[in-house]
Amino acid sequence: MAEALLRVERVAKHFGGVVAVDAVSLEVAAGEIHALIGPNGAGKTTLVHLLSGALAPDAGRVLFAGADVTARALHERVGLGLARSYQVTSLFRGFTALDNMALAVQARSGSSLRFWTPVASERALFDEARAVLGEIGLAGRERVHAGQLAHGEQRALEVGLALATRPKLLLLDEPMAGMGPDESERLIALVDGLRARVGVLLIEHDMDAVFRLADRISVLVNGRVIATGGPEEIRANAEVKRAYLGEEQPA
Amino acid sequence: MRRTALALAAALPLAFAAQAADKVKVGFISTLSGPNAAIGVDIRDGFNLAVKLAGGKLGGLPAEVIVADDQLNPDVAKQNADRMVKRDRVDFVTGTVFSNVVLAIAPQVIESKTFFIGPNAGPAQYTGAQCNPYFFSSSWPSEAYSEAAGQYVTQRGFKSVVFLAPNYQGGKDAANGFKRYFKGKLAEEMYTKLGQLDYAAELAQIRAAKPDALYVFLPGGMGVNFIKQFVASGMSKDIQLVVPLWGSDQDIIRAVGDPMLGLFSLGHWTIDLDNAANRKFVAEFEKAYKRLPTGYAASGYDTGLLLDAAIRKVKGKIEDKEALRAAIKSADFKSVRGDFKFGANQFPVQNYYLQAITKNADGRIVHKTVGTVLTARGDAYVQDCKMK
Amino acid sequence: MRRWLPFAVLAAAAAFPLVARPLGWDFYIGFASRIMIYALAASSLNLVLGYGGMVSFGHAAFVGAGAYTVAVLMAEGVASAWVAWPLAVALAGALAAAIGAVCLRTRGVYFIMITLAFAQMIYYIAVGMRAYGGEEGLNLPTRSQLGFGLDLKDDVTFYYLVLAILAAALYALRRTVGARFGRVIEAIRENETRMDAIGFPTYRYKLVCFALGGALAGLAGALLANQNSYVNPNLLYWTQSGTLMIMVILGGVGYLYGGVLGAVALLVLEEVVSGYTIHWQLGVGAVMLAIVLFAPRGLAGLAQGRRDG
Amino acid sequence: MSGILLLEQSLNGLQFGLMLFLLAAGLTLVFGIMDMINLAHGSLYMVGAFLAATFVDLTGSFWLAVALALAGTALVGMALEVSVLRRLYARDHLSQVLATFALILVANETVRIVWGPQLPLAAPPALAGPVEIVPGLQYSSYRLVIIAVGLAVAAALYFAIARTRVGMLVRAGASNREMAVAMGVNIKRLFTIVFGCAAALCAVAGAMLGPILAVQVGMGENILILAFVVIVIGGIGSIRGALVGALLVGVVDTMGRAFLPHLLRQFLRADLAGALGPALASILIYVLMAAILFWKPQGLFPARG
Repeated sequence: MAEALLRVERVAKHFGGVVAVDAVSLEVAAGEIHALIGPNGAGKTTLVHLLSGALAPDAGRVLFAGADVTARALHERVGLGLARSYQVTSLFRGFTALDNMALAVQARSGSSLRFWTPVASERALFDEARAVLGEIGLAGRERVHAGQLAHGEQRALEVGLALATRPKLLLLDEPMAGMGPDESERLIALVDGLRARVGVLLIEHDMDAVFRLADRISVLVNGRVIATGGPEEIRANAEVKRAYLGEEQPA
Repeated sequence: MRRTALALAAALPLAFAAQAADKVKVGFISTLSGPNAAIGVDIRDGFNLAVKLAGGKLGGLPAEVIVADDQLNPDVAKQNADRMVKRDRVDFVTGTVFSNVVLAIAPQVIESKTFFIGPNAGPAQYTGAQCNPYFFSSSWPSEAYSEAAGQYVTQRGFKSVVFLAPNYQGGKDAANGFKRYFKGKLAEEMYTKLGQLDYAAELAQIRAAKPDALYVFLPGGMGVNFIKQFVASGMSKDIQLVVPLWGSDQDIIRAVGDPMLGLFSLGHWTIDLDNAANRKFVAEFEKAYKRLPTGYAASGYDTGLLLDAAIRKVKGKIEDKEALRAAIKSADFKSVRGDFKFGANQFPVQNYYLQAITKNADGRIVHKTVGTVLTARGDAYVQDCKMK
Repeated sequence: MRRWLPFAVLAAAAAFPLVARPLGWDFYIGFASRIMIYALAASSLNLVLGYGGMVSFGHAAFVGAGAYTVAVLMAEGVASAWVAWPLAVALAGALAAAIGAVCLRTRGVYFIMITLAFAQMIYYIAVGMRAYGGEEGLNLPTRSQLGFGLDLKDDVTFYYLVLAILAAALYALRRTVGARFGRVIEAIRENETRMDAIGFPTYRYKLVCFALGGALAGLAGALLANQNSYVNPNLLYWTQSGTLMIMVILGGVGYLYGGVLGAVALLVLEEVVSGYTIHWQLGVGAVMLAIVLFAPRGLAGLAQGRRDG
Repeated sequence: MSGILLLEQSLNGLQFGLMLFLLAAGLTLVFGIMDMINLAHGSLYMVGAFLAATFVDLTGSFWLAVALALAGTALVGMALEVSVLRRLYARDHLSQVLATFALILVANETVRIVWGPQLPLAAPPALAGPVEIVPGLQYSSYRLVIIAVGLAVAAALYFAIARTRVGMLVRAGASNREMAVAMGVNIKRLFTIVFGCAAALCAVAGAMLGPILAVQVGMGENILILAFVVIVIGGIGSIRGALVGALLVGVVDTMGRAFLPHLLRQFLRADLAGALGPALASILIYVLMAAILFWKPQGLFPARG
């Protein structure tokens, strides 16, 4: 395997006396889809916060594309190509779907300290925004306010916003939460289409999706990675079965 | 936006009334709300009494007095002055209590060639180089009361004195005046925020300084609170408190009561001054308002008398500003304070009395004239005034 | 707002002195200038509060900084508007940048209070400047000198200058909120976390917005000093910040003309009601309360809502 | 600097701080539990003082009047909560600011119409004079009583919040509103009760400070800002924070006014020091607040984790 795109070295985080993430080490290679699974409260979302820069770890390092980004802010990591989506949908609800997307495009296309030229006249922004909207299946919904989209569409836009920043690595925090089967299927196809282009760290409860998509899987239990390996390996891992899969067999 | 434009349009004609040539308009801007409202109310009542006794006229012309509350806020005062000068086109502006308000509005009033008559504060600036034909003070130059206090404290032989005033122009004028006549040692010179109400911290400092006497220059509500708190602190037995008349006047006596007894004050007027004008004023004031007049009321009343006399002298031709000015300056009336004339800077030249606060025959707390501290005193800056 | 309405209002405002002067309504020309200056100040706050979502309770400090710059320079003999006004804008902007840099570390109510704290500090500094009037304030011997044969002492000339500046400022604001920068600050107000997560350094943009608002407020302050020919610390007191905030909320938070509507409504309401009763604050308070309860989006929202529905 | 001076200034700071605490305690609860910015809090302080002055006039007893004012203000507060403020809980802070600012105007004018601009209110005659607390220090007995009342109310409040059922709900509500809802509390009634208590605390402060300061229209506004400073320093929603913040503000403000001019005189010319002293002393508490927020953006005792 090539040099890892994302390399997590023994990062830890505790809140008060509660250890949320306990010396987790992890690697995601470029173009790889790496799933992170584990029971509720295992520390998955906290780990995403640590990797994306929303929270600072108490210990350990995060390396991205060869550079130590542990001290870098959220927005700086996005600039380097490390983007995330949220488990709880976080959009610009008062903006249209197209404007949502255009904002994400704007973030990486030159300075936004421009005070005079109307955004509306910047065609390049909107062309690209439309393209991403098409990619996530929201073509034709451009003029709808994000707050008024259907739940599944909002989830797609949630992923789309991260995608529009043109990341090298996507951190997807339960992208399929609350989706119907058709919508899930579309999203699975979308993520599948990213393979080889974009690295993905996928957190998901839908085990069907995980085992279909993941190149490798890490299992997080009580803040610790107890196993990492290919899907078959994980399926066969006794410790994983005991700690996690035993209660929740994949469909 | 259209609706507000309509509201504006509706407001305009209402406000803009036709100008009558045969009456005199007085713009009365005063502090009529807040802790110092009593001062403005007394000046207003005194002034109105003079107008009322003259049959609602000033110098024979029907008088219209437009009253506005400055809320002790110079910005509000400024807008009121603007309205009175530009819209109502008043002939005189008076009523002001505090020197910061005077300093805010006087330039504009003067510039429009409207006479400004200060019935209370007369900032030192206007006594000297900045003196102006349109600026009169019918009260006293800002530093005079404190000069008298300095003189009295020196005469009494107090060696160590604490001075306390608000941190504003009037307070600084007071310090200048006091130091000009006080020959001893100023143990402590303290300034507080204008409008401060709790003097606990200052009282502790005074206790530590152990002075013989304390000269306190705090008008209105500030004075009320200070004296109450001073008495409660137990220092009144050891330290002689000296105040200006208006730091101890009826408004303060009403609020503080018996602890006022034994204080000494300095003033240009006392309720017991023995002249016909004053006897009439005190009697009429009490009859009209059911309370004893203060120095503020006396000043307001005198302002009314002054205008009445001046307008009568020019036979109602108030458009002739030069003649009117000369008539005001001659001060051809019987002032309640006795002898009264204007100096070259149009500020009063008058006596300042030492007053003791005592109970009178019917048991009321009043000021009693004890002696004259300064005689025919003008001010220190009159020679800087180049006006003729 | 319909497209032509701003132009109609502008035309009416331009025509006003032509009617008012012959009728001798000089007072109302000055009053209208005053309203427009407050409209400018409120609009500058609207940029920060309405578009940027930063509830600043210390905006009067920047208005005051601008006003004091003009007054102090004049006291020192510099009367040129070309020197004093840009300096007022620059100083107020720099002050806002410095204060904002600290305040923007906090959120929500803490931000409201820390901006208030800084404004109060500036207020007491103004009180402490005895050389420049201290508590008393400072009279301006004249209005700023503009050159070109224009005399700002003339109320009509001053009126037109204020009108031109307000119109230009509103136009610039319109461009700004429609440009990239405006998009960014509006989006930050909508969802700051997400802006961070798609790669915007939100702190920096908020700071720029805060400083811009401060600079514009400084311009309003420079005009206000000229309008009153007088400055005093009261300009910086927290109630002034409150009044500006009330104007913005009253007019409509985040509507381009919200600040203007609020300034007009509040000042006209005060002027009219105070003409009828000394208890005018009761009437003004009741109207404000009614607006909060029944027109939550302010006057601009009310006007727009009616057309939409 | 003598020990007596220091003692006296400390007492002054304590007295001021405790009165601020009474205002801040109610404000921080209303803020913490209902997430409501109530600028009209100072108006309740004013109403309390006016009611006290009126009842002294009617009953002739200062302490009876304070008790009546307390009850009356609590009723006024609850009426206000039920009629207006309740509608604002769900609204954003800006609407609350505008509405409660409007309430200040309405309250000021209503009081002015009912009572006039000010009322006399004197301390009970027995407390008008000084007592000697240490040799050489005569201290106003009334101020001592204020300190005692302040301490007693603070203790009672602590007990009420730490030990009673309502107190437990209040604590739960301040740290997490959803939790209070989940516990099945009748939130509406709880809010009304809390608001009534906050109003009563205002009345105690207003009635006790009335004789020292002045009972007048607009008395609530300036002290309101100080109360806000206190709760922000202390951490919104935290009673303990309010107490610490209030004492900090009281002592810093008093000490600043007392000693800063002297301190400056060591370094500066007398006239310059005299000019700068009061200005710097007035800034001191704001510097304190800015500094605290700089290091602890949630205040000293954040109620929400």
